[in-house]
Amino acid sequence: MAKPKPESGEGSKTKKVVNEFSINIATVNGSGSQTANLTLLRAIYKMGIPVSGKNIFPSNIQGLPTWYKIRVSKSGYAARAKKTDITVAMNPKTFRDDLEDLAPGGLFLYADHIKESIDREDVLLCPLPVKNLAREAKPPRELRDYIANMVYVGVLAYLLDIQMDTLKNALDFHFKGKQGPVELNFSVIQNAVKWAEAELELESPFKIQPLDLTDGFILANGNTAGGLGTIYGGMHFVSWYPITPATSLPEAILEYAPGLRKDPETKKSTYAVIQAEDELASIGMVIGAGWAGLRAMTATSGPGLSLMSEYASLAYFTEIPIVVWVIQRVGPSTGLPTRTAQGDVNMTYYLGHGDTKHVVLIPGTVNECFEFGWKALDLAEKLQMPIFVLSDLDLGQNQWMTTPFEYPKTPIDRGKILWEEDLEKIKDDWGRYLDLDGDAIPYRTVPGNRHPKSAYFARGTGHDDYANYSEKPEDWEENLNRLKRKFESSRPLLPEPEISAQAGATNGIIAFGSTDAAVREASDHLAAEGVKLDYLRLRALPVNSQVLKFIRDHPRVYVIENNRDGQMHSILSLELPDFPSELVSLSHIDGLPLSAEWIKEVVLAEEKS
Amino acid sequence: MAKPKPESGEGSKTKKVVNEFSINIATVNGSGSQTANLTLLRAIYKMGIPVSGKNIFPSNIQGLPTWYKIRVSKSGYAARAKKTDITVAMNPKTFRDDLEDLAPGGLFLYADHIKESIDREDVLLCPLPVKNLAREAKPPRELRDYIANMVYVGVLAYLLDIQMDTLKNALDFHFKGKQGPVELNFSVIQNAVKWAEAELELESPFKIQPLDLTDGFILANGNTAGGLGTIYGGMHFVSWYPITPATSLPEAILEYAPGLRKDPETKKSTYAVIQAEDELASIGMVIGAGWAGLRAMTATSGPGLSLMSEYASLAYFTEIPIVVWVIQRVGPSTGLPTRTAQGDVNMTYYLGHGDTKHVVLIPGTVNECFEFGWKALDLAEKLQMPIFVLSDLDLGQNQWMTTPFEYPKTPIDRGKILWEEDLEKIKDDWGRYLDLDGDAIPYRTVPGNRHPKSAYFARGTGHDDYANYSEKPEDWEENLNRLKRKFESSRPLLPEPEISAQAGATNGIIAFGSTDAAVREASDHLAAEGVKLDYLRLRALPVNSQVLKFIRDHPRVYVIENNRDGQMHSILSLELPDFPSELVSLSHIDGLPLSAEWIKEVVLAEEKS
Amino acid sequence: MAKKTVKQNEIGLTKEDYKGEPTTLCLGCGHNAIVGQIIAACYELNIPPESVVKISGIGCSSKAPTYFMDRSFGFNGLHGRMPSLATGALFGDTSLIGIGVSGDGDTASIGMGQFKHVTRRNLPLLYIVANNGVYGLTKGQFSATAEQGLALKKQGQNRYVPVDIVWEAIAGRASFVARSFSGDPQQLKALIKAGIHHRGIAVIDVISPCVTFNNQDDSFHSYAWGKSHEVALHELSFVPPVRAIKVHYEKGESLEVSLYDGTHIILKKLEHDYEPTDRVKAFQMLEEANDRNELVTGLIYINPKQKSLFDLYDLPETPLNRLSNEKLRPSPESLAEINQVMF
Amino acid sequence: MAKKTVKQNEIGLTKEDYKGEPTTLCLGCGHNAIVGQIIAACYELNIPPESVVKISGIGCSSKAPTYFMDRSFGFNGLHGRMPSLATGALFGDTSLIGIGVSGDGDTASIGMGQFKHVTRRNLPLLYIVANNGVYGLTKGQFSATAEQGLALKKQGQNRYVPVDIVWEAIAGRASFVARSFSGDPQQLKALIKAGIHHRGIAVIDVISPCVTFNNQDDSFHSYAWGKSHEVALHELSFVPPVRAIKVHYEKGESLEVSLYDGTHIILKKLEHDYEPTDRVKAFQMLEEANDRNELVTGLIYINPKQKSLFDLYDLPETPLNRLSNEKLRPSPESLAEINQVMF
Ligand SMILES: Cc1ncc(C[n+]2csc(CCOP(=O)(O)OP(=O)(O)O)c2C)c(N)n1
Ligand SMILES: Cc1ncc(C[n+]2csc(CCOP(=O)(O)OP(=O)(O)O)c2C)c(N)n1
Ligand code: SF4
Ligand code: SF4
Ligand SMILES: [Mg+2]
Ligand SMILES: [Mg+2]
Repeated sequence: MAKPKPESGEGSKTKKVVNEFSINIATVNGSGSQTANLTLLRAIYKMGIPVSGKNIFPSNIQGLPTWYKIRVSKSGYAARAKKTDITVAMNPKTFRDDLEDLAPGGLFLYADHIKESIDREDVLLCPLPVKNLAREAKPPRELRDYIANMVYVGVLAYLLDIQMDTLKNALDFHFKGKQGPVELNFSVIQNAVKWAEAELELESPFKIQPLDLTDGFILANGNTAGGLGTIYGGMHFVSWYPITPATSLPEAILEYAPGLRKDPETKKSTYAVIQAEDELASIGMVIGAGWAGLRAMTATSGPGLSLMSEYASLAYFTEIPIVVWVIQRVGPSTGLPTRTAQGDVNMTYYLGHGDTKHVVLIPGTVNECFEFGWKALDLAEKLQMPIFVLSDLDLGQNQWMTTPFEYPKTPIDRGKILWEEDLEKIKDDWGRYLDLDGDAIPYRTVPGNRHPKSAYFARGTGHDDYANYSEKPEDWEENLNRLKRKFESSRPLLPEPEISAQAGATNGIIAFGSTDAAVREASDHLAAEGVKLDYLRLRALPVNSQVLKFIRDHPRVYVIENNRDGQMHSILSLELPDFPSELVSLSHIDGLPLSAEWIKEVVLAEEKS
Repeated sequence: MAKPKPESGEGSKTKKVVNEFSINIATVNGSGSQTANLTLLRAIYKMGIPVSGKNIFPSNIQGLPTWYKIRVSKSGYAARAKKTDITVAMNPKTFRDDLEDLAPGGLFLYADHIKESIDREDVLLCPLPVKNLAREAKPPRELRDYIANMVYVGVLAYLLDIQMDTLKNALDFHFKGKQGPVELNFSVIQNAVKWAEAELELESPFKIQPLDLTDGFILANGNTAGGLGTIYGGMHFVSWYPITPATSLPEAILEYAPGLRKDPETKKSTYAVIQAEDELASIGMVIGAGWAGLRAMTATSGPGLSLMSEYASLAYFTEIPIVVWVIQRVGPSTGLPTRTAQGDVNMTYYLGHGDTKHVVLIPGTVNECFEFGWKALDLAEKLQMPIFVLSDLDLGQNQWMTTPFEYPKTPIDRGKILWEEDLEKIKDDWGRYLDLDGDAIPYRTVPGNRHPKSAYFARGTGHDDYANYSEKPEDWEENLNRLKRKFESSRPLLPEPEISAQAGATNGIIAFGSTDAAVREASDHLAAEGVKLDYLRLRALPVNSQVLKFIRDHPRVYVIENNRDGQMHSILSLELPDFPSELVSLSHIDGLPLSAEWIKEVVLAEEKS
Repeated sequence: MAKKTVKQNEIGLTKEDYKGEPTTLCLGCGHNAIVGQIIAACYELNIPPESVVKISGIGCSSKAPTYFMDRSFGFNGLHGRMPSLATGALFGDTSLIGIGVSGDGDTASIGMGQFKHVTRRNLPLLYIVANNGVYGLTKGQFSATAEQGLALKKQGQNRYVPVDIVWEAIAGRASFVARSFSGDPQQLKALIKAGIHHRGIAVIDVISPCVTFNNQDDSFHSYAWGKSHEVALHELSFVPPVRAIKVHYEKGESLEVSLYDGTHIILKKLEHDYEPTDRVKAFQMLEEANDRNELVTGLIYINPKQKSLFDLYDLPETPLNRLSNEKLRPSPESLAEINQVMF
Repeated sequence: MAKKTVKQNEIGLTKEDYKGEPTTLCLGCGHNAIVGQIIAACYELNIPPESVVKISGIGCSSKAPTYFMDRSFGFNGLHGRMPSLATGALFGDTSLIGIGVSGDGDTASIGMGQFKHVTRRNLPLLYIVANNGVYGLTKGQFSATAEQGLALKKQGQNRYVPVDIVWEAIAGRASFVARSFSGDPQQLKALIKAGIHHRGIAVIDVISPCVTFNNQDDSFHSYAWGKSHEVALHELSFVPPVRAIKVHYEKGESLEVSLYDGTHIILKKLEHDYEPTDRVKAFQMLEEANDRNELVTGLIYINPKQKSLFDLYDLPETPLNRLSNEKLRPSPESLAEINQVMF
C-alpha cells in the first residue's frame, strides 16, 4: 500500500486548539454512519469534554446527503457552530461544498476513492483508505459499507488523541454489549489507528485532552427524555401516529414503558399504547381516554397538529385533560420534515376554532423535556384542559449534554376527580361545570364511577353548569368566560421563566426552546464586545408576571426565534398593549438550528442602529 | 264563538308608533312558521318600509323554540333590536319568557290554546283563535299546523294596517305562483282579518304606513348573494360538505348555476359541483382543481375550517388559487351551530401550520357578499393563493335589505397563466417559482397544457425556483420570504375600508362584517348623546394603509366584534407595534347578533372612564 | 301511589331508570324507535345504567344518546370521529359497556376512516348506525348511503353508488354485523341485546327513516319501502349464559351461536337458509338480496372467537382509571438506572 | 452518436422521454420496480407525457412520481389525501390520464376514508398502492396492512388484523381491482396498461417490499415470501382497440375483457379457473387463497361498464380549464332578472 502523502496546506503549523472545535461528518443517508458518529461523540464525552451532536439529515431513507456535526466545547457551547474545523468527507455528491465549507486551517479527511479535484491550499488534507481498511476487517458483505465508517473514527482518534478505551466503551454501549459487532467495529478502528500511526505525517492542530467537565451530566435527546417524563408522570394511555420528528417520543415509551410500568404484583401493564390510523384518531382516542380518567398523551408535528385542530377545540371546550407534544419541524405544509424550526408557536397556542387558547409548556433543555413530561400530565388534570408541550427537532432528536433526569418532587396530582365515596358526601345535585371553589375549575367524575349521581353528558355544544344542553345566551357567555378565567388563572402555575441577568445590561433578550444554547453563546460573545444583555428564557404560555416585568424593565428587548414571522414576538406584543419599551423581533428560518453567530450579528446590527 | 275580550292594559292609550318597531314571533321549530314570517316581512317591505328579519333558531329540526325577529325601521336600522314591541307567542314552552321580554306598552298576541297565566298589566293582550281559524280553512290534515301560522299574519295585518295585496303578492312569490297553496294560505289570512274586524276591540299602537324607502333595493341573504357572486365570478368547480350556516351558499349555487351556467352552444355545464365526503376532501378537491386551472371554491364553518387546516397550509405554500368561504357560527367546538359569531377571525387569518398567513375578505353587507364572490376568484388567481371570505350566520342566512347586485365592473382576471403559445415564446427554461416581474408572483402553467416545457412538479416540501426538490437552507428561506412579500403586496389590492366620518368626532370605531348595522345605529344614538365617532368598516385582511392611518389619526379607537377574545383587535394591534393611540377591544359573544344598545352602552362606559 | 306497582327488573330498576331527556327529534323519526329499543334491551338485560358509556358523533342520530339512560356517562363528540373517542374512553375501564350511536353521514361519509379502523381493531362496542340515507341535521343532503338516482329537494339527483355499511363492516373484519329496521322493533331489540353481549365490535346498520327529508315511499330508506321490502333472515332470540363458546348448526330448524360470555343467540330459520358465520356467504346473500330488491335484516355475520381489542392488551383487573398513584410512577431507583445509561 | 439509433415509440419518443429524476429510494426498494413499469407501460402505450397527471400522497411510495415522466405535471400532496387532490385536478381537463401513487399507510391507514370514497365515485384514475406493510419514510412502523403478529424493530408485535386493500376496493365498488408484485414486472406492466385504459378507477395493490424495514423472509410483504408464494391468476396481455365493450368467457383457454375504448385484455388461464367479473367470487377466491397462504396476483375484479365519475357530469368537450372567459360569466341581463326576484 502506497504511503499516502497528506498534502498539508498552510494551516499545518498553527498552534494547537484544544477541546474547542467542531467536526462536520458528511456521509450518505442510510450508510450506517450514525454508529460511527455516536461512538465518536460518546468517546469524547467520556473523556470529560462537553459535546453535542446534530444530525442534519434529509427526508429520505438512503442515498441522500447527511451531515453529522459534532461540537467539542470545553466552554460548554452546544449550539450549531457555523464554522467547521474538521471535515470528514465521505459523500462524493457534496464533496466540493463540504470542502468549501471548511474554515481555513481546518482538517479535511476524505475517502480516498472520491475522485474530485481539491482546490484549497489553506487546509490540511488527509485521504482515508476507507475501502481497503474496511475490507481488511473481513466483515459480512452487507456490513462492509457500514463499518467503513469506523475508518474515520479510528483516524480521528489518532489525530485528536481520543482514548481507545473510551471508544471501546462507546461501542459496548451502542451494541448493548454484543461482542460480535463490538469486536468487528473496534477492529476497524484499531486498524485505522495502526494505519495512521504508520502512514500519516499529518499533525492535527485540534486536540482532545481529558477534562472532568461532563461529570454529573448525561447525554440524551429531548424526545427520549419526554417519553421517560411521561412514563414517570403516570401516563396511562398514549395514542400516536408516526411523524418526523415526533415519532421518537412515543417510540421511547414503547422502549422503556414495558420495563418500567408493569404492576409488580400482577405483572400487568399499567398503561396502553395504541398506534392510531391518523392524527384525527390519535387525539380523539386521547380525549376519550382523558375523559375517562386516564392520563393520556399524544405527540405530533405540524401537519398532524393541523389535523388535531377540531378535536383540540372540543377538548378545550369540554375541559378534558390531555397532553399533546408538538415537536416542531420546518413548515408550512410538509416543508422540510427533517429540519428544525419554531414555526408552530402561534398555531399551538390558538389551536382550534372559536375563541380557543391553550396552555403551552416550552422545554429548553433535555432534562426539562423530562420534567415537563410529568408536569404536563399534572397540569392537564389540575386545570382540566389540554396542555401542549412545544419542542422541536433540534431539541428532540439531537444529542445534548444535560443534567440528569430528576425524580418528580411532587406526587402525582389528579386534580378534582370525584369517586363514589366523594359523591356520597355531596348532598345537593352535583354539577359538572359548577365553579364551586371560585377558581373556575369544576369537579369532574369519570366513566366507571358507579354512583347513580356520577354520570354527566359531555358535548361540544352549549351547556349549563349541570352539563345540560343549552342554547341560552347567558349560559354560553358565562361558561366561555369561566374558561377564560381558568386560562388566566393558569399563569402562576406554569413553569417560570429562567432569567440570567448580566451586570451592566440595559437591554434584554427573550428566547425559548432549543435556541437557548445559541443565545447563551451569543450573549457571551456580545458581552465580550461590550453589549451586555439580560436574558429571559420563556418556559410557558401564557406568560406570567415575571415575563411582563422583564419586558417593562428593559428599554429594548430582542425576541429571538426560529421562524419567519416572529410568532412569539406577536404573542408577547399582545400581552403588553401599553408596552413602553421596544420589543424587537429577530427571526430567521432556513432549516438549520440558529447559530450564535447569527444571533450576535443581528443583535449587533440592532444595537448599532 | 265567544267574543274575546282583549284585556287591554295601561299601554293602550299611547300614541301611534309608525314604521319603527320590532316584532318577535316565537314558534316551535319545524312548525312551518317560516312561510308566515317571510310573508309578513315581504309585505311590509313591499309597502316601502325598510325591514330586516332574523331567525333565532335551534340546532334541531322540529320541536324546539325558534324566534323570528322582524325589525321595521323607517330609519333603516337593520340590527337586532334589543327591545320587542310586538310579540306573537305560539310556543307554550317559551310563553312566559316571551311575555316577560315584551317592552311595556307592547302588543302581545298569543295562541289562545296556550294555558299559561298572564301576569303583566302593562301590555296589550290579544289571544288568537289559531286552531279554530286554521280548521275553518279545511286544509289537508298534515298542513293544518303549518297554515295555522297564517292566523297571526292576518291579525297582524289587521292591527298594523298591512295591505292585503302585498300579502298576496308575497305568498305568490313564496310559492312561485302555485295557486293551490297561495289560495289556502291567503284564505286563512283573510279569515283572520275578518275575525279581527268582527271581534277585536284592540287598537294597535304600532302601525305600518306606506313609504317609498325600499325602492331601488332588494331583499336577500348573504349566502345566496355569495353563491351568485361565485357564479358570476366564473367559478368552474365547487366542492363542499354540508355544515350550518355555510350550507346555503353551495345550495344557492346548486339552485342558480344550472340556469345560468350552461354553454349556450353546447348546452353543457361550464362548471361542476361535487359534495365531498368531508371537509378534508372538499378542500383537497378544490386545491386539485385550482392547481389544474379551475376557479374553485368551497364553503364551510368553524369545525370544517379546522379540518381544512393542513390543506390550507399546502395551498399557501404551493401557491394554488382557491376560494374558501367561512360562514362563522358560535364556537369553540360544535358550540351553538345555529347562532352567529365572529370567532374565527384569527383562525382564518393564520390557518395552517408553519408561518402561514392568508388574505381574508370580509363582506359587511349582502351585496358585498355578491361582489366578494367574484372578486375573491380574481384575487386568488391573480395572487396565486387561497383567498378566504369571512362572513357569518347573521349576514349569511338572515334577510337584509341591500342595494341590488352589481354586475362585475372588471373582466375575469385569470392571473399569470401560461398556455402552449405563451411557452412557445419563452426562450429560456421556464421556472414555476421564478419571480420574473419582481412582484413576488410567479407564472404558472396548468395540467392539460401540452407543451413539452409546461410541466412542473408541485409539492408541499422545499423547492427551488424551478420547482425542483430542495432542502437547501437558502432555497427555503428565499422562497418563504418571497411568499411573505407576495402577501404584503396584496394590501393595496384588497377592498378598501369604508370610512364614515362625523363632524366633530375625535375617537373612532372599527368594526367588520355583520355588525355594521348595529354599529351604524349605535353611532347615531351615541352622536345624539354627544359622543361623536368616526367609523371604519374593515373589508379585508391584511389591512391597508388607510386603516393604519385611521388608527393613528384617532387618540382612541374602539374595535367592536362578536367574539370573546377580541381577535380582530389583536390582529390590528400587531399591525401597529408603535401605536400611540389607544386601541380598545369591545367584544361580546352569546349567540345573538350584537345590538346597537350593547355597543352604545359599552362605548359610553369607555368614554366616561 | 304505592311504590311497588311499578315494574322492576332483576336489579330493582324501573324502565324510568333507563330513560334520558325527552326526545327533540322529529315526530316519527326512526331514531326515536332505536332509542326505545336500547332502553328496553338494557332494562331487560338488567344492566346497571352506570355500567354503560354512550358515545356518538354529530347528527340527529348522534343526538340519540341524550334520550336514553340519563344515568350513564355520555359523550356527544365530533362529526365522524365517534370511534376514536370510544376507543380511548373504553380503555379507561374495560368492564364498561360501550354503546355508540352514529348516522350514515357520520359513519359512511366523513367517518369512513375511523369506522373501518375501529372494526378492524374489534373494539368491544355496540356500534349502531341510524341509517336514513340523508343528512337530517343539516336539512336533507345526500349521505354516502343514499341510493343512486335519489332526488332530494335542493340537491337534485344523487349521482354516486351508495356505500353499503354492512358490506363495509364485513370487509373491514367486524366480528358482528347486523342489519335491522326501525320499523321492526322486536328484531332490533334482540340484535341490540346480542350486540351488547358480543365481545368485540357489534355493528348494527339500522334503516331508520328520516320522516322530514327522505321518506318518499319509493326511497330505499323510507318506512314504506322498508315495510314492504323487509325480509328477516331469521327469528332471533337471546338466551342468557349457559355454556362455552361454540357455533354449530342444528339441522333444519335453528342455529345457535354462543358468545364469549356463554350467552346464546338462537336464530330460528325463516325463508332463507342462512348461516351467518362466513364472510363470503354473507356477501353472496347480500348481493342476491340486492338483486331481488329486498331489505334483508337480521344477524348477517358473526365471529364470536375473534379476539377483541382488549384481549390484545395485557391490562390489569383493576380498571386503569382506578389504579392508585403508586402503581403509576416507577421508583426513584429505576430513574437512577436510566440516568446511568443516558450516554 | 447517431440520433436514430435510440429506439422510439410510435409517437417518436424515446424511453428517456418517460423518465423522471433519479430515484432517491433505497437500493432494491420495490417501489423502484413500480416506477420502471410505469415508464415502460406509458412508453409502450405511446402516451404523450403531457397527457399524464401524476398525483401522490406522502411516503416513500408517494415520492415515486418524481422518478418517472418529468414531462408530466405532478403533485405530491398530503398524507392520505391523494384522492381528493386527484379528483379536483382531473376535473380540470378530463382528457388527461391520471396516475396516482400511494402507499399502504397513505391509503389504508390515514387515507382509508378518501380511498373508499374515490373508489365509489369511480374517478378515472390509475390508483397504484405500493404496499409494503410498513411506513417506510418514517422508518418502520406498522401500517394497516401489516400482518397480525409481524415483529418490527422498536415497534414490538403488530396486534391488529390487517386491512386487505383488494377486499376494500372491491367492497367499495371500485370498477377495476388488481393485485401485483414488484417482483413480477411483466404482469405489473400489463396491469398498468389495462388500468390506464380502463374508464374508471383502477386500483392496483402492488406488494412492493421495503428492503430496509420489512423484508424478513417470512414477512408477507417481503421479496422472499412473495417470490415463493405468488400465484398468478392468469397470464395477462393487452390488445389495442378492436371492438366494442363486452365480457365473455371463451371455453377453456382464455378470457377476454373489452374496455370502454375498445381495448382488450386477454387473460390466459393458469392453474386457477377464475373469472374476474363477480364481486362475490372475487371474495371467495381471495379467502381461499388466504387459507392456502398464497399471494394471488392478477386482475381480480373488473366491471368495464360502470359509469365513471365524469360520465355522471354533463361537461363540455372543451376542457373546463380552457373555457374562454365569456363562457364563464353569465350576462348582465340575467343578473337584472335575479335582482328582480330578490325579495
Ligand atoms: C366537521 C363537521 N362538518 C360538518 C358538520 C355538519 N353536520 C352536522 S350533522 C351532519 C350530517 C349528519 O348526518 P347523519 O350522520 O346521517 O345523521 P342524521 O342527522 O341523518 O341522523 C353534518 C354534515 C359538522 N357538525 N362537523
Ligand atoms: C398528517 C401526516 N401525518 C404523518 C406524516 C408522516 N408520514 C410521512 S410518510 C408516512 C407513512 C408512509 O407510509 P406508506 O404510505 O406506507 O409509504 P412507504 O413509505 O411505506 O412507501 C407518515 C406517517 C405526514 N407526512 N403527515
Ligand atoms: S330531520 Fe330526519 S333524522 Fe332528523 S330528527 Fe327529523 S326525521 Fe329524524
Ligand atoms: S425505506 Fe423502504 S419503502 Fe422507503 S425507499 Fe427504503 S426500501 Fe423503499
Ligand atoms: Mg343520516
Ligand atoms: Mg408502506
